[in-house]
Amino acid sequence: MAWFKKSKNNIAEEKPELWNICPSCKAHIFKEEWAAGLKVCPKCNYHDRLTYQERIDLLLDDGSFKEINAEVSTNDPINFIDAKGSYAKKAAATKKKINMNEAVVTGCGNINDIPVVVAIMDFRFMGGSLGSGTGEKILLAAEYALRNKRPYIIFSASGGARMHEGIISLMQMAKTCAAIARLNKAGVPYFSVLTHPTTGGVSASFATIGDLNIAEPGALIGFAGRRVIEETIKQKLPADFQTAEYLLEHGFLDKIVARKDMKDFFAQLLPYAIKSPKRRR
Amino acid sequence: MAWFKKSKNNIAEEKPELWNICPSCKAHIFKEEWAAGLKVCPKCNYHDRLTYQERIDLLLDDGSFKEINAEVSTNDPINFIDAKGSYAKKAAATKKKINMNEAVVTGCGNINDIPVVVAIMDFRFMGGSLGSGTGEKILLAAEYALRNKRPYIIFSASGGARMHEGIISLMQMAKTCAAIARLNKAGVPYFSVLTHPTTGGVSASFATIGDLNIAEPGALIGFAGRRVIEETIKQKLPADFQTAEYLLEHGFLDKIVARKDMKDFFAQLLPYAIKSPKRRR
Amino acid sequence: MDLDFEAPLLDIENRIAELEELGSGSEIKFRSEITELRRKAKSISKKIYKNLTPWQTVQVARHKDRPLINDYIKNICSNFIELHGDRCYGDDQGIIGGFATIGNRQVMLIGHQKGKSVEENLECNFGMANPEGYRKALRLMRLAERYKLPVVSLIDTPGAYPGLEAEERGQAEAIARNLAEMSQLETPIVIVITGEGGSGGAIGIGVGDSIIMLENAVYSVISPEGCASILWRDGSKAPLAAEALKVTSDELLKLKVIDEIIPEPAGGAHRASDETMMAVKQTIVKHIDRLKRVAPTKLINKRYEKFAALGRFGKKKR
Amino acid sequence: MDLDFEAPLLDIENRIAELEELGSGSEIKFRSEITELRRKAKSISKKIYKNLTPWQTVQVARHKDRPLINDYIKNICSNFIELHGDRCYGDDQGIIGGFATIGNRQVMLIGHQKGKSVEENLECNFGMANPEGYRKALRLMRLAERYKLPVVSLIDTPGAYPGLEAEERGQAEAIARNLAEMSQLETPIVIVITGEGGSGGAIGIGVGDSIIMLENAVYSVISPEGCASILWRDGSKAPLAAEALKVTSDELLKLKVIDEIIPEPAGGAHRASDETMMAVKQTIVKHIDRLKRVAPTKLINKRYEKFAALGRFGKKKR
Ligand SMILES: [Zn+2]
Ligand SMILES: [Zn+2]
Repeated sequence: MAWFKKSKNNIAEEKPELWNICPSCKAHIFKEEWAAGLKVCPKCNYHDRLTYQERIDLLLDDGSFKEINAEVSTNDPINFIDAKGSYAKKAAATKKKINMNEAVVTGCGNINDIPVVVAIMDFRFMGGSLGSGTGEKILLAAEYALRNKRPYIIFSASGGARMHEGIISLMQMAKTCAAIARLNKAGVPYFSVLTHPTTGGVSASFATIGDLNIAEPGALIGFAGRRVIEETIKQKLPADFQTAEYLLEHGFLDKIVARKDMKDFFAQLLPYAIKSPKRRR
Repeated sequence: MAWFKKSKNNIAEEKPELWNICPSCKAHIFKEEWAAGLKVCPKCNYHDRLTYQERIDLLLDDGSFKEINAEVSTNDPINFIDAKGSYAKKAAATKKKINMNEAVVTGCGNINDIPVVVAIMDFRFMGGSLGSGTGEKILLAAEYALRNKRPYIIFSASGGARMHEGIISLMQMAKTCAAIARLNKAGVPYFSVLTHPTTGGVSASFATIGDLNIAEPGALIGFAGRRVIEETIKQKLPADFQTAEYLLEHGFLDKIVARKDMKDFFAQLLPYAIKSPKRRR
Repeated sequence: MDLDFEAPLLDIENRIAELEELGSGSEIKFRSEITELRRKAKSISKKIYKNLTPWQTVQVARHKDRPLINDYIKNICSNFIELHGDRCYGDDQGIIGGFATIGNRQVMLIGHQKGKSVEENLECNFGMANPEGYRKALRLMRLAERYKLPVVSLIDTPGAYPGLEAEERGQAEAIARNLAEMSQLETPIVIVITGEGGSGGAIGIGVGDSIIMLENAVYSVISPEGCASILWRDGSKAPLAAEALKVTSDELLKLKVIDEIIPEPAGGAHRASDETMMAVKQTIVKHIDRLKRVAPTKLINKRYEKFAALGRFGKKKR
Repeated sequence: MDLDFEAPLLDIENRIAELEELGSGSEIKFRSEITELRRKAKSISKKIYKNLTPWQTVQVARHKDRPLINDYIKNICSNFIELHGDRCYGDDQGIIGGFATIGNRQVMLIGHQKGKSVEENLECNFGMANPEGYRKALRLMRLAERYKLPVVSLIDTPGAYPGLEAEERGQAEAIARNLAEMSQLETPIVIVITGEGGSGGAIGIGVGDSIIMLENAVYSVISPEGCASILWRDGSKAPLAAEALKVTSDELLKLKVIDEIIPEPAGGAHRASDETMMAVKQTIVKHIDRLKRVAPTKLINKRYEKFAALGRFGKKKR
């Protein structure tokens, strides 16, 4: 085994373009296999981050996605400048690099012909941080779901608030939760899917108050950072701390659903949540 | 001290009619002092059981109490007979002895001129057990409070369900809670005061779902009996287990109020809960 | 765990099993003997089960082979989606629940889980739920209300767990809260007592519009053993207590605590799982269809009156 | 904990204290000198406090002598009845609450408790609440809604407690739930940021109709130290971060995150507790009286629009 691993590593070093290294267990997996496995490590079941486009492809019926509010973009409400320069420049560079306007993409689409509204966060955009544009898009999509009485599904992936927007970022927590509360009141279903990682201000707002809270296996989910907690309580945290499995055990998740089963899961779930002629005979 | 105690005991033995022995700390207290202290031990603060009449005298404005549904009495729905004989006979004897029809007395009265509806359990009546008559009176008083939009206060003192009435006793839990739920829905205040002891079926129904849960100091409050729990978990329970203080710490009580302060407490509380011309100017 | 009063029946069943094994492969061998034994078994089981004492019924209700919630989920539900957690402290396995489809009716199913294997027994605490279980059940019922799904609750528990931590986390409050909330839930609630209806632990998810009971299930304010040890000062007097407490379905129907009895095949549900579950399914469907036609406000008022009338004897001022 | 930028002021104050002690008993001695020093102190404090940097304001907001919730309860409330418990797990002292009467208005008061003495600090975790605190607050707010009492929430926390058990019991969920529920609470909610408005721990009881802030209070998405250590990779750059984050009341008013600033006497609230609290009282009363005239549905819609508008720049499709 050691020999095989070594040899595989050597091969990987020789032809790096062919190999992907699992961020969790460091196994070397053929890029083709990695992609075919939906970026889930065949060795350790690590669910690697997806781009919003990959998520849409996995979740929605082919060609059914229509983006809404694509033009909503970042703002720089406090003209923020840190050690590395201005937020405005950083945001502009990010937008250009990954061709997104904000850390979330919203729109409508179908899951097995059932219309839904989705908001899909993308960690590549400043760590999926909750900026004013992010919050605005999540709220606007909720309002769209409310008007059209369609189930709303948010896929979270976020390091938390976007501190470059200061207090305005904090306010997005209240803003998005207010939008969800309106759905609750109107009986419009809202499902939260927490993917790796969902922490800080996003965990403490829309991501944990789904009618159902779903998570991908192994996803890191928590309010405070591991380091901050360890410094505060002066002790080491258990290895499984803040994993999806840990949250399930502590009562905060309804279910852990593997990536490959996610669409089927929603196809099975949605009929319980929506009124249709076929429903309840 | 030992000498004094001994001598006091001797005196008590000589003139037992003058002394009361605290059920908790076994201190010998002059009966006069015991009564003047509202049956609260001056040594250990043990709040001894009160009769319904004593409770009414302490809580309500003089002469304001009017009993309702006094005629509701015990029933023997399952013709229960145990080792010691029939429930019917036992109930009849109890009624005669303490001149009560059931383990609770209900009615209306005033606290500092504020009209309230009260239900006051009396442990002397078969351990304050929840029989069908008990449940019926608690429900009827709740309906009276609902019709008249008056705050409802229940003083609990009960060992739990009255097993002599079998399943009908269990049903009183659901029945009384349904009555309380109606008050909740209508915004009519309901306050629960848990006195020593409040356990079993009464703790698991109306007694723990007050808008506020109040308790007297040291009151035993719990679902399962101490012995049953110790047998189940095979370990000794802490001394303060299931005390009012313990429940406060665990989030199930709003406040512990000493007997002597109870009326003043409600006089202070009630204006927050009722609409009156003076209210919120 | 054999039931001693079933001894004559078990003898015949064992003999049938023997003959079947001996004759395996051969179709004709012992055929008539087996047929005759089966006829006999049926007749004996009818006789035994017609005359069960209350204490014997308690034992049948507790039989380890009686269908449990997981059997119902497997056999009479489709598209079951288990939902976890109380959103506060944990996920209790003593009560489980989730979306389910029963005969094309979408429902929220909740119920006690006793477990079959020893590991399962331990994991779900033999169906003795903790406060988390009751709080999870309430969360799911509120979700059902929002999605306009009827609630189906299967009762089978020795009682709520009497543990130190259960008390600390408010066993009493959790049950009481459910009693209050279920009385006002704006969606039909169908209760089926399938095995043991153990006291507060049972009624904690037992308030509803239709209260149905399997023939050999029991429902009681206290276990016969507990009652005997208090009132007879002798736990072994449980058979006397079981009789005195009136814990059987026929008595409960008379007392109007339940609305309907689902008959069990002779020999009990533990001998005819599939047949029993099918009967339960049909009864649930019937009640759901009836209750769905009632307007929510009326439903809640009727539910209130139903429980208010329990233990009301004679005319009362209201 | 002296504030270094207050040094000139503290010198004078110390000198005044000395003279007062020396001259005690005698009315005339040092009188003119003390008067002169007082005049000087006033002028210097005005000067210092007019030009506080954001980082200095952070230090003022954290000053140990600033009025805390218990001071407000003692000084501007009557008939306070503290209510305990989340009805689920415990009673957190990092957030306290209860019925209170403020200027004849009956309210439900909630707020962070930091504590004065070391024992108090430890008991209430320096105002860093656990999930139980947020859940208790929600329970009290729902009670206020039922009794038609306005909610007054006093914010003063370094943040929600980052502990192992806090995570286990759902710190994130508890805060999120409050955000959602407060946005729909059918009673007026008045928020006053009296000291530190620390991130999620602050907004967890900070959604309301009127958001008011004491002049030298701060409100931020992250502590300046935390921000500096992440974005400057150096915690000692907190003064820079404090400036960049725009945490002071004047900036927050411009951003429309708050509706009103309550001015503090020169020298800060820690020098003029009574005066500050009286100003807070009057402002609370004013807002309650205004909000009570708004119909509940309108109130909730306006509250929604208020938060929806935060971080909305330019015209958006809706
Ligand atoms: Zn891996
Ligand atoms: Zn004593």
